[in-house]
Amino acid sequence: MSSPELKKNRPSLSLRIPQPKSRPGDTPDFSNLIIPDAGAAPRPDIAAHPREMMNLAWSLIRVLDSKGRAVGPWDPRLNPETLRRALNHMLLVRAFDDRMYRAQRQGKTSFYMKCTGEEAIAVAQAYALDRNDMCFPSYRQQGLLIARGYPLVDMMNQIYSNAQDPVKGRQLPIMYSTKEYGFFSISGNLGTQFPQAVGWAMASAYKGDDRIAAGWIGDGTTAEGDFHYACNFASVYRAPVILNVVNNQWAISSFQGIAGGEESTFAARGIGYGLPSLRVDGNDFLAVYAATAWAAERARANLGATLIELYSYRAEGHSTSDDPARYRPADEPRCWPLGDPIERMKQHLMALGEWDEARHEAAQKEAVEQVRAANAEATANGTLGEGKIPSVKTMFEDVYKDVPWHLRRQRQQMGV
Amino acid sequence: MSSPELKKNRPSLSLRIPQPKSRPGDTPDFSNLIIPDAGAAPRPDIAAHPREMMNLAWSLIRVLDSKGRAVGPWDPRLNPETLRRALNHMLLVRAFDDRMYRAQRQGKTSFYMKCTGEEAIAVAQAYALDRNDMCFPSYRQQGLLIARGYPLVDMMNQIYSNAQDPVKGRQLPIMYSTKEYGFFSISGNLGTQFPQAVGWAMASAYKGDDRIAAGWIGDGTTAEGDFHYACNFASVYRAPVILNVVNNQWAISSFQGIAGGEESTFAARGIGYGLPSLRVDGNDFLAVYAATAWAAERARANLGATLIELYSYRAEGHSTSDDPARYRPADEPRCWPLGDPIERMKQHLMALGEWDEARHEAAQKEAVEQVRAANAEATANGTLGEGKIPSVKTMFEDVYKDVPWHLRRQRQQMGV
Amino acid sequence: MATMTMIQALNSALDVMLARDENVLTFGEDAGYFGGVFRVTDGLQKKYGPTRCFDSPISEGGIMATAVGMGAYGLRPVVEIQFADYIYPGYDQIVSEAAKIRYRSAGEFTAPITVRTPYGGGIFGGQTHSQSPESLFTHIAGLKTVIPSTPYDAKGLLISAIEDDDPVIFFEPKRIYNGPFSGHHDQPVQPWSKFAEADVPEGHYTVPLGKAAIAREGNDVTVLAYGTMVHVSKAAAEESGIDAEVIDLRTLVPLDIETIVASVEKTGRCVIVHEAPRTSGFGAELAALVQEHCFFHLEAPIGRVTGWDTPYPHAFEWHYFPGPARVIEGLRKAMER
Amino acid sequence: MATMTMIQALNSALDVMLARDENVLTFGEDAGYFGGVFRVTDGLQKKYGPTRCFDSPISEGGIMATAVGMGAYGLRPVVEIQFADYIYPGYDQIVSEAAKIRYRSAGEFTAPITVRTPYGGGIFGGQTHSQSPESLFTHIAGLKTVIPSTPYDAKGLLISAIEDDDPVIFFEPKRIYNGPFSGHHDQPVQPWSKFAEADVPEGHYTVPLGKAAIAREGNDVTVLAYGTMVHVSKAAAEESGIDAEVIDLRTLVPLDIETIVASVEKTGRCVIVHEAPRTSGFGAELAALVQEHCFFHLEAPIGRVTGWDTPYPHAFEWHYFPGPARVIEGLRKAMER
Ligand SMILES: Cc1ncc(C[n+]2csc(CCOP(=O)(O)OP(=O)(O)O)c2C)c(N)n1
Ligand SMILES: Cc1ncc(C[n+]2csc(CCOP(=O)(O)OP(=O)(O)O)c2C)c(N)n1
Ligand SMILES: [Mg+2]
Ligand SMILES: [Mg+2]
Repeated sequence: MSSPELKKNRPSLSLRIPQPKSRPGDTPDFSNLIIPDAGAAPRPDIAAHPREMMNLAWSLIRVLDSKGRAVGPWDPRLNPETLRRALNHMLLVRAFDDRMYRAQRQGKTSFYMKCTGEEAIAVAQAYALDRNDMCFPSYRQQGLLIARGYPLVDMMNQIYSNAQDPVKGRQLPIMYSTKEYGFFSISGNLGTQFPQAVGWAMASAYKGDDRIAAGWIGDGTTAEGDFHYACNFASVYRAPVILNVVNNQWAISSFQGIAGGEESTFAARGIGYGLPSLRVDGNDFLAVYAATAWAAERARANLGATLIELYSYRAEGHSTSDDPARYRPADEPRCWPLGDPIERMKQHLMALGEWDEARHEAAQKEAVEQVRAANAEATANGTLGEGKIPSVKTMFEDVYKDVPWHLRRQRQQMGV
Repeated sequence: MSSPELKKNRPSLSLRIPQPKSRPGDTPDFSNLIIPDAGAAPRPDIAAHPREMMNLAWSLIRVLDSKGRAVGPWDPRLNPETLRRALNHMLLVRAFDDRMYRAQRQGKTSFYMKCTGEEAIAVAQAYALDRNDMCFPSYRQQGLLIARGYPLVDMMNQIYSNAQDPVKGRQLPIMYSTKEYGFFSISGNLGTQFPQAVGWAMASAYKGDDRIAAGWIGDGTTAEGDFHYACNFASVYRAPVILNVVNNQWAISSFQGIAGGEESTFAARGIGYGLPSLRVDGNDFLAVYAATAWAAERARANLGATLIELYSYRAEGHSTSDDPARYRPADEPRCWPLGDPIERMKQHLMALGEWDEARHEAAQKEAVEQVRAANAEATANGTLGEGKIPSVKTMFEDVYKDVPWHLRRQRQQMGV
Repeated sequence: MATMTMIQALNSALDVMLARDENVLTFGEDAGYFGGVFRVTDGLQKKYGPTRCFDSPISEGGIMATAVGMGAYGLRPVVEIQFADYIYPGYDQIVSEAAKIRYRSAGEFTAPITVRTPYGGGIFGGQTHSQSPESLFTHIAGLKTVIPSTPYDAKGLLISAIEDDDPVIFFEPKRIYNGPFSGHHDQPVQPWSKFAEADVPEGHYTVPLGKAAIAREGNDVTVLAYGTMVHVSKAAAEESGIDAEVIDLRTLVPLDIETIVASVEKTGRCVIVHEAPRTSGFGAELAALVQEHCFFHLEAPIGRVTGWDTPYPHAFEWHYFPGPARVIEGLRKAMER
Repeated sequence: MATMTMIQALNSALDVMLARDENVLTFGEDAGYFGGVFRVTDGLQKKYGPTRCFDSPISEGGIMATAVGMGAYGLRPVVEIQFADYIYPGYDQIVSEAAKIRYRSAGEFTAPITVRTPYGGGIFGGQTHSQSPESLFTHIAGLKTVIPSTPYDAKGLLISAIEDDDPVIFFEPKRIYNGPFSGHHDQPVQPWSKFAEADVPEGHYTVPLGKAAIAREGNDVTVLAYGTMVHVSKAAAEESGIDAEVIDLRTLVPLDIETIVASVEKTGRCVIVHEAPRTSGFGAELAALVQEHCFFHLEAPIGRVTGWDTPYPHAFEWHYFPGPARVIEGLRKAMER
């Protein structure tokens, strides 16, 4: 044997499997969480070089301080009217989630997924984007639709797979699709939408359009190749797109360490692609709004893509099929240090003197009432539970633009 | 429509397509290349936190200075005997490449790929690794085999797909495989080996073994999902693996900017995964050796994976099917500022007073002679060009461990 | 001997193999602490420790790639792909790597990997929790494809798959995890505990790969089926009064051609039943083989009762699923001439 | 009218479509400045500028994903996958996304994408430059699969594919890029310029998707083939003296079943020829359909002459490739009884 020698007597290797700080029965432990002060993160110029703002990937952009005051350079200075509207939208999202969760429990549909604790993310981002910008969401951005004013009853029709379902009963509940509202058809296959958002943005740039795109992906899903494709293509072609990682700490039963979240931040993943990478308090409406608006301006100025990690916490189960008490302490959500986004917005408005308990209660009621009314209308259109579904004939349509002979024959065989 | 308003009158977007500095007919331009001084990069402790050594991802670890002296903290202080052996190995690699290239031109086989200009990488890494460490190479690390003493004639038998071909004529030329020499079967599918190296390393750690793994991938191939899987799994499970990106500036006709190399370095890709990330002068044998040895020590100490970018230049065509003069200036290779690895090693040994022109010439001749002798032996075993190939019957073997009925029948149908 | 659901039987197979062979380990999304979304790996992390049963990143490509590396080292990884519908990001590593490594290294490196994945419809999972992609694997030389239809077979086949030195794609018919399914979705589901096939030895045993089973003997027509469709086909035979011989293929590749040919030569008629879309489904290969081998015994065209050539649509679960009515129609047609 | 090789014809199709429709753009690995490793996009970047024809990262997944996003925007991307053997990292985006987007969005979003990719053997490309993975796409509802066999068809079909509103996988038989190939590898290759099929209009024209062509009329036996195998089959017919009718399928999905059925009803015999491995190859679907539709006209089993169920081995190019000798053997067998 030639040169390279055997170098012996090493300690034996061992395999490390990451473990969360606490499991059912343990006391939730967030003591290792470093939460920078609100207002502390600097706000670079959108034209600054990404390497100059690298530290933002390990920091946390926060605007609302513990007293509900907006502080620091990222304060977007929204007027109270906008803030109130946004709070109402968040309340509406929560009311919607609650109602639909119950609908699933009542057997009216097969499945539902809440975004509890993450309402600020989608709602603030809808506010920061233009109405015509294109969204490539995951399944936890119902707030985008609600903030853009998509009819609740259409969302419910989809969830109930009824005769008015905009996607004709073909998709699992919550897999909305509406081109008119700039909301791309949600995929059951995790992550695929992320590089698609980049492709859409490339197309917009190719056409000299002025619309940008935004994509959303979960912390767990960053492990898919699609995450890498998105960052890489966005960087190479300087695509006008905002790439959002919603880090809600959990991916079904797996804590974010299984996705690599303990070794660095998800925002830091952007650095290697030369993307500006912001880490943002996802439960702080103002911080989310400000970071998104900054990234949008950058994209519109042909400066390319931004990666944003929205740091939050999935306060409820993954979906109606999940029981989180099996893998994390039941009271962990209550201990999450960054609080509840609705509470924080309420506190802020109250600190501004623009809100009070009575108005809050009224707003909540109004949200519940809106949802109730929409639900009455939607259930009148039928529910999957009752077997009231779209016409079976439509099952063979839209596979292709025109129905080919073999599908025509299969439809005949079905007798429809 | 609800709140989020239309924000109009933006400049129109445009799509950016990266372009290299020079194309055929242009004068090669490396003026934008920032080449740090040899010896300038600090050498952190292997146990230091990756964030503390982050700057190494944008720096360039160099040991050999312009006068051929070894300087700075990364000098591995190898003895002259080892240096001379290593130089001989590099000369052997180059002689081998030249001979096999000609063999393809003579029609003795269908295909060949050289590693000209990149010899220091594989040879130095073979020296820095233990003989039993496992390599998951791409197709440009023939230097690993040669430095580990794998018989040249076996390499040639593979290239000629002859009766002695260790892989029985089943693979394209240069797709070597030898378990005994710790060299994993090369895949024609780019990138797949990178996360496989991580899996192998995880297995070694799982078993409490003391062998580590190393994987190689090209700059262009970092765009595949496999690159992301490798970094992510290596980070999550702290796998004892060295992940090498060979940045030779080109991927067939595409310059490294098409892989995102202009927006940041490839080394910097590791930062987001929390991996120590070193950028190394790949044409500097000592720097490559030192960085690899550092990463190997880290892995052996159960501290996990390291990403190394080996900065180099593909001095010749991609393969025998390629003519680089069609997409880059013909004299670009000669203008590459980091020089030729063999020349630099020669200069170093001469600066040490351990080498001279006569010895160099003799060593070169000896390398050519070794290759010639091996080639005589290999061609005597047959070549694809002459149609002397392994027994056809073997074509149906090793698809499965045992030949199932349908393959037995197909073999009968072939009449073998 | 114990009474087990298919989930318990699969869990038991893993348990047995983890205990017997320290080269066996298992991982996948949510497969560690939680024990898998279908609970197949339940309790194994606790019993064997986190390095032998663990959670993986959501990366089917990374799961398959690291499994290939582990296989090359000498381990026998058993990986879980949470739903077969999500196997595609790992397809390259399966097709280009796991399937070809033995061949391209002339036997030096192998991929003794088992890929477990729940597949098939009948659970209102919509188009991304209902797919039956088996024929995308049967086309790939170097892979074995296995699909059980009972708890007994599930355990015995899974142990065989783990012990097998080649990569095995092991599709688990999730609709019958907890009990067989006649296809009559309006009737209550019977739990496995009421059936003899749920009597499963607690220790080690194998059901060989490459051997079909006769799930129902009959003389009129041969039905080729696997997974959930074995039960639907049996129900169809009973209900129609057509004396069908239902063959449970159990392994698609390598296929038990002898059992198939013997039956078709006896009955002279053949109907193939699967959930996957018809075009280029595994039924196509079966039809091609049956007519190649039994041409002069066939009295009627070979029929295919399958899923439609559309994605699996959420609301149309029972219109898509080839239930007993469609199977009976297929049997009748085969008997017509 | 000009004389074109298949490469020139494909290049001309792209040229015509880039000129006609600014929503058409094309990209892929080495497809921009260099014009593709097979030169199919040669000159297009120069003519139309770098945003309309450009190089992509080596990321078949990223290529397909961004193409899907562009399609959703309203563009008609034509992407090149350098070799069909490398399409698997993009398989998820093709199968789960491009193929299903129209359906799952009820027609709101579509994927009018053309995926061009060289496929097939005969060039000593070894196991990763020779594959014929068409049946992995024919199984997927929502995709169309097209394979030309002449320069004229290549251009006309590629224009149809680009204009088609559904995703089309367009396999280019690389062995016949520069001239047809009888399968006699020991005979000199004739360039396309010597053949009438190389007379190609310079402007816009289409060959419709879903229509087969009769490549050779005959009465004894029907041969179903596509791509390179059309030429091999024609040669086999001539050399064997068996009066075979060779049908060039051109589109696999949707299939021109009428032309197939009419021919088999006439000849009563059928042989299917493809390079892909036999098991679950597209020949299986063809055999299944032919026996379903023509059972009572068939006088002999439908034969399949195909690649073997192994990876494509470098040194055994001509043992793997189903050349004229094997096709003739298949024809003889079909005529035997
Ligand atoms: C490709 C793919 N793999 C696996 C799944 C199953 N699955 C659905 S959601 C989920 C967890 C996702 O976690 P994360 O990305 O963190 O998003 P979150 O649910 O927290 O919003 C998994 C594994 C899937 N839908 N697609
Ligand atoms: C998955 C896959 N896609 C494409 C190819 C075709 N291909 C072979 S080598 C190559 C370029 C690779 O460039 P790089 O990674 O920089 O490595 P280098 O050749 O420079 O060493 C390409 C595109 C392939 N072999 N596999
Ligand atoms: Mg999450
Ligand atoms: Mg390169």
